[in-house]
Amino acid sequence: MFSAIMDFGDKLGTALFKLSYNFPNQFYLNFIKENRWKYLTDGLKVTLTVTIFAVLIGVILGFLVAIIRSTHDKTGKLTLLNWVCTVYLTVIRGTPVLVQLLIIYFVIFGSVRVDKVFVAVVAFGINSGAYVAEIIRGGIMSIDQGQFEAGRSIGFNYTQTMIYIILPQVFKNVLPALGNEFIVLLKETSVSGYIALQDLTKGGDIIRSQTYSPLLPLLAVALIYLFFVMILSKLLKILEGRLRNSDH
Amino acid sequence: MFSAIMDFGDKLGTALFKLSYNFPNQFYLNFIKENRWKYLTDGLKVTLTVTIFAVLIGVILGFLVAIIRSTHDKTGKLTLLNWVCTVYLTVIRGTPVLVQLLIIYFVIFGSVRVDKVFVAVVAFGINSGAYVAEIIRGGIMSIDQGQFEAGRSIGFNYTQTMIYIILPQVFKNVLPALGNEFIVLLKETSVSGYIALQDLTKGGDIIRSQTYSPLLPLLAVALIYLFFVMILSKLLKILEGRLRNSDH
Amino acid sequence: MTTSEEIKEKSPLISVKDLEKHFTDVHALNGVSVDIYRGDVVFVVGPSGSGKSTFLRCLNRLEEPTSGTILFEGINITDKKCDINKHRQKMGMVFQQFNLFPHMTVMRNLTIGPMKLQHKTKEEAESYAHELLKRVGLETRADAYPNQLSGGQKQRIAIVRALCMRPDVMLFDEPTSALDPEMVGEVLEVMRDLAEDKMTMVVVTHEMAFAKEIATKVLFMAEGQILETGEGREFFENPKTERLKTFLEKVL
Amino acid sequence: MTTSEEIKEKSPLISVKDLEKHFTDVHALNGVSVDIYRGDVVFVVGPSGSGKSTFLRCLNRLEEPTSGTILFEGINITDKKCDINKHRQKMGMVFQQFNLFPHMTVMRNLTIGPMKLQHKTKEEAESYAHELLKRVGLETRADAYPNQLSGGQKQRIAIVRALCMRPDVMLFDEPTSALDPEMVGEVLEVMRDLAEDKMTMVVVTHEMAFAKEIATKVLFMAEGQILETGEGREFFENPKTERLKTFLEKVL
Amino acid sequence: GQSGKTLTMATNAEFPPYEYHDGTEIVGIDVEIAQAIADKLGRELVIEDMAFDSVIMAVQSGKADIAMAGLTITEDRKESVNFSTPYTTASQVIIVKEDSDITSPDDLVGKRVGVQLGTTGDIYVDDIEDATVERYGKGFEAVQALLQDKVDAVMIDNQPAQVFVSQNEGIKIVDEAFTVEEYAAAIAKDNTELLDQVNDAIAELEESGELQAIIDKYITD
Ligand SMILES: Nc1ncnc2c1ncn2[C@@H]1O[C@H](COP(=O)(O)OP(=O)(O)OP(=O)(O)O)[C@@H](O)[C@H]1O
Ligand SMILES: Nc1ncnc2c1ncn2[C@@H]1O[C@H](COP(=O)(O)OP(=O)(O)OP(=O)(O)O)[C@@H](O)[C@H]1O
Ligand SMILES: [Mg+2]
Ligand SMILES: [Mg+2]
Repeated sequence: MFSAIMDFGDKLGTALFKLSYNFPNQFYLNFIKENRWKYLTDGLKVTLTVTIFAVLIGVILGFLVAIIRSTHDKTGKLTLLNWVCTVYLTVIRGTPVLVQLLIIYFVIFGSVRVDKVFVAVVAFGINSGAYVAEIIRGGIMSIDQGQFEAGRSIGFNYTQTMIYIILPQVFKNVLPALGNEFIVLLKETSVSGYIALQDLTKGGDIIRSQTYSPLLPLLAVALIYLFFVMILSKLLKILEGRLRNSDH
Repeated sequence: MFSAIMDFGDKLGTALFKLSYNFPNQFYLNFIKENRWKYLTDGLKVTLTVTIFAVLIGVILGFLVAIIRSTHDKTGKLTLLNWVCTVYLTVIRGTPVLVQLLIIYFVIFGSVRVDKVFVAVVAFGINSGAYVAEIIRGGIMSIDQGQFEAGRSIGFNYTQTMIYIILPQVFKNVLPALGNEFIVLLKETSVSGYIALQDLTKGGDIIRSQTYSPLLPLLAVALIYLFFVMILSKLLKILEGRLRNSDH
Repeated sequence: MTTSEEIKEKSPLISVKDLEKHFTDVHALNGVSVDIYRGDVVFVVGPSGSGKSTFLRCLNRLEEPTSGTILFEGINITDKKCDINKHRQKMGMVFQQFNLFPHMTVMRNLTIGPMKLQHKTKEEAESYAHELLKRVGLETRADAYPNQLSGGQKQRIAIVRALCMRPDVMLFDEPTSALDPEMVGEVLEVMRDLAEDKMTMVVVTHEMAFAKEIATKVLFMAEGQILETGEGREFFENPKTERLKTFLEKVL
Repeated sequence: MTTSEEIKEKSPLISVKDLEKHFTDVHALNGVSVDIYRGDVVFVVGPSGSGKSTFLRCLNRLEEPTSGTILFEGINITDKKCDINKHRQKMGMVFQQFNLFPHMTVMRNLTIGPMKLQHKTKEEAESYAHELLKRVGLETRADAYPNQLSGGQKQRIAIVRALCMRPDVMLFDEPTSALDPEMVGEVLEVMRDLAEDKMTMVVVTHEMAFAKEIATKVLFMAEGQILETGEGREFFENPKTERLKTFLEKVL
Repeated sequence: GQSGKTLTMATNAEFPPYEYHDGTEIVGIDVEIAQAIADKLGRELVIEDMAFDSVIMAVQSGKADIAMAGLTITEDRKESVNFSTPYTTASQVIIVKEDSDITSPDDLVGKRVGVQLGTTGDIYVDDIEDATVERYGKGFEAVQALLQDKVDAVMIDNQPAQVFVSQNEGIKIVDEAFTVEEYAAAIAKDNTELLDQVNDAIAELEESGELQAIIDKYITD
């Protein structure tokens, strides 16, 4: 194992040398020939579609769960619903998303022919919902208790206080975290190749399986993810700055 | 797609009925026959090994990176190292761990024959390091600036203040987050089947490939993950409680 | 014979009997009884942790009393069946930390209650809010957001927010202790105004000089009980219990 | 002829000249010059935001001055080449928020500086710490952690922590404004003691009565400048500038 | 290490009867042939199990000495590695549900076809007009998808298809074979020494009848 590491710089050097030498050929083989680049663009479309819809489901589900749980915490009501939510959170946050994806594909939608994009959206949406719920619950708890008391002291009931006073502030506070959830999901969907969905990562796999050269397809896939993550992070920073500077 | 959903409850019902009816047979087939349960226990060993060592690497790497970055932020020194760290964080946090795993296996260790457990430990360790670094950096930033000033006002220099005053407090504060990182990694390593490492998820896959029944192997895998995540969460809660109640 | 108006005048606005409040491991209120009449300016003083805030917060059930009764305008509001939200509209509350709604303009802070709860039109609510803003000298800040205001301005807005609901009593919990010393005066000024207008007020404070000046009644609390009651100036100049004497020596 | 001792007596301990501090968009100090002599008890007063804290924090370069010089014991400590860590040991600092180290016992808070920086043995450091703890009446709390102390106790420990380094001057930044009113007295008591012991002190505070009582010199700051300087009682009773008069009216 | 004491074989052990997990061991036709070759070379056989689409890369990059994974000789693959003399023939066949209306390769037009990523089946189906290809990482998952009606047909090598059909009710192999092809071992381009040794060994095994015996042991028509 350790001699392997010693060896490794050496071999990496050789590999990089070979690459620079071969680069035009390799580039042609992996991307141009037989329009192989299409695997990447098609895959990217799938990846983005799955991510966008999964985030949507995740946010809706997350808000519902968070509101149920906070209401239970504050008022002691909704015991049954709260219990269901707790089980949901425990199971989803306690198992790998890959295993969830496989179960949803092979077991839940076992003998139904259903669009795989739909399966992935459902799986990642349900998964994301559990994490979003905790983000939003954190957001609700981080609102100063004084805000709640001020609302109640005017005469608003629990629901009115939530709707007029608490949730608008929560939403503003968690917006960056929700943006971040989008980034997390974008990366997480890379495992959807497991259910033979041709997402971006799988697109690279297909090219690899045809050209038998791992470097360029993997690098291209990595760069595309990196590009989108960096763009999104940038947008998120701008958003956060705006939110911080706004007076309300 | 929608008729599929309508259909779905129906089919699920049938499936569950079949299962309950068949359960002893299915159980025998998937776990007892030919000692198939061994795939799960062997896989679990691999999963735990990879997770433990990856977390170790992640924590060490994360501490280094966080200290370099905070030092740069506070003193303006270490510009080059800080730049390296920034690139590391951007790339690792900007690409899926699956893609990183594949690149490390096929490209970085491309022509070296090396133990796959080692490859997985390196890949997940490097990945985890980037996230741990941000946890610890957050921990350093969350220490009241007054602590830093108190240290400096006594006459400690930057390094002494870090060592005697800041880091001990950071470590205590981030311990729960590090525990959580362990849980995250435990789940994340489920993709290591991609490099044909026989981890827990792959163990379930092998059983499935022999019995063609997806339900029980997947369920068993999910339950094992869930079990460990719940145990770890429980321990973490106890730890957090202790830390909160301790006076220092 | 007394007319019903006279009875109303003479019966207390708030009547607290045997109020108890237990927190998990603290006995915060240990049998508090007191009557507050219309036009009273009641100051509650006492050492830290003596239960002053808890007492005040029980009055509008922001804190749920463990036992005891509170009659407000003749109605037992500790009864679980009464709709406390209705009564809270008549009991304005001002907090130490202001608790303005940061995501709304000043005007929205002032009008959301009257509009959503008392079904005032926007015009009605805004014109009354404007009137009150003028009284506290902040008529130009209607479109500002809370973060754009100084502490003293925030607290004056918080007082106006409570007044916009046209309450019958105003509860203050250390309204000036989160303020920079230079801003305390402007808030006390507004409170003095209110007292002169015969608004019923219950004020928890450490500002002894102010209490001495405008209180009609002072309650001294210690360890969850009211140890001594007095009439304004008299209370400070002739403390009867040893406990109150020591306390006054420390804080004056 | 004057002996070197006498020169030392007469030359200022701290001599500040033309101190300027710019933050990104605030001109916090706008040419401050002042001499502080051994045994001086200097109080710095002024409205919020006038630069009092900035001035104090520049004295030990917790805040880096933009320009100007500070001579401390004759050495120019604004010189980038001087080892500021050495000089800071001689300048004890006490913060509004105490800033005790929460992960250490009181005793460890007091001894870590002397042991790590002045290479005292554990015994030496602890025995001196014990002596000082006794002086502030906290000798029984040596093994407590900061969270187990009240605010007033914390601040007294913070003062002792600074004293343990045997400083030549003590800097205080509003040492009592984070305290409950009942605890202010015990901290002022300790500071009064120090002043009687002829410790050189620079104190930023809003406690005017206290300043009046023990200050040998008072600086009135506004908008980053020292507008008026006076000798203790005199300063408060005969303010010369209009500015100071208005200020004193507001806060007294 | 080409000259080591070991002979490392890259394979994808989810392809019965050529290679598959049996208990804690990996067994199958390829495994036994490789064992026989290793015995002849005096080296110890080490099996590296990996995704099918990785086995050629493993040989190319030196991670393995030899790849035996039901590997069909194709022109594309020949550009990346050398192949030994073929040791058996196989054909791509189509597996369908028993009630399926697909009776020949021509009927696959416009259908949904499951394959294993990177197999020759994958390559052929890609050429069928309008057919939707679903590329699974493992052959058995494609079959599982067929059982669950997620795909209309699976194209896969003949022998594994036989195994899959024998293990599952309700599916059958369409009579008409799609193609005929040859399996061989893949060896790195620059390792001609090993290539010669392996070719010699295969020739000896064929001559002695050992090769046929191994195949017969797993495939009984
Ligand atoms: N939510 C709570 N849970 C538990 N204990 C509480 C709670 N609120 C108050 N207490 C305790 O009840 C007692 C009375 O508290 P309260 O806040 O009423 O005192 P106070 O007189 O207002 O003090 P201060 O002058 O410091 O505001 C204290 O011992 C306090 O710690
Ligand atoms: N780190 C900083 N960055 C930017 N501006 C600062 C910083 N510290 C202080 N200032 C600004 O410098 C000015 C002087 O601040 P300083 O804290 O010295 O005032 P002060 O007199 O101590 O006020 P207070 O009585 O409120 O403590 C203020 O306008 C303040 O906003
Ligand atoms: Mg209180
Ligand atoms: Mg200050």
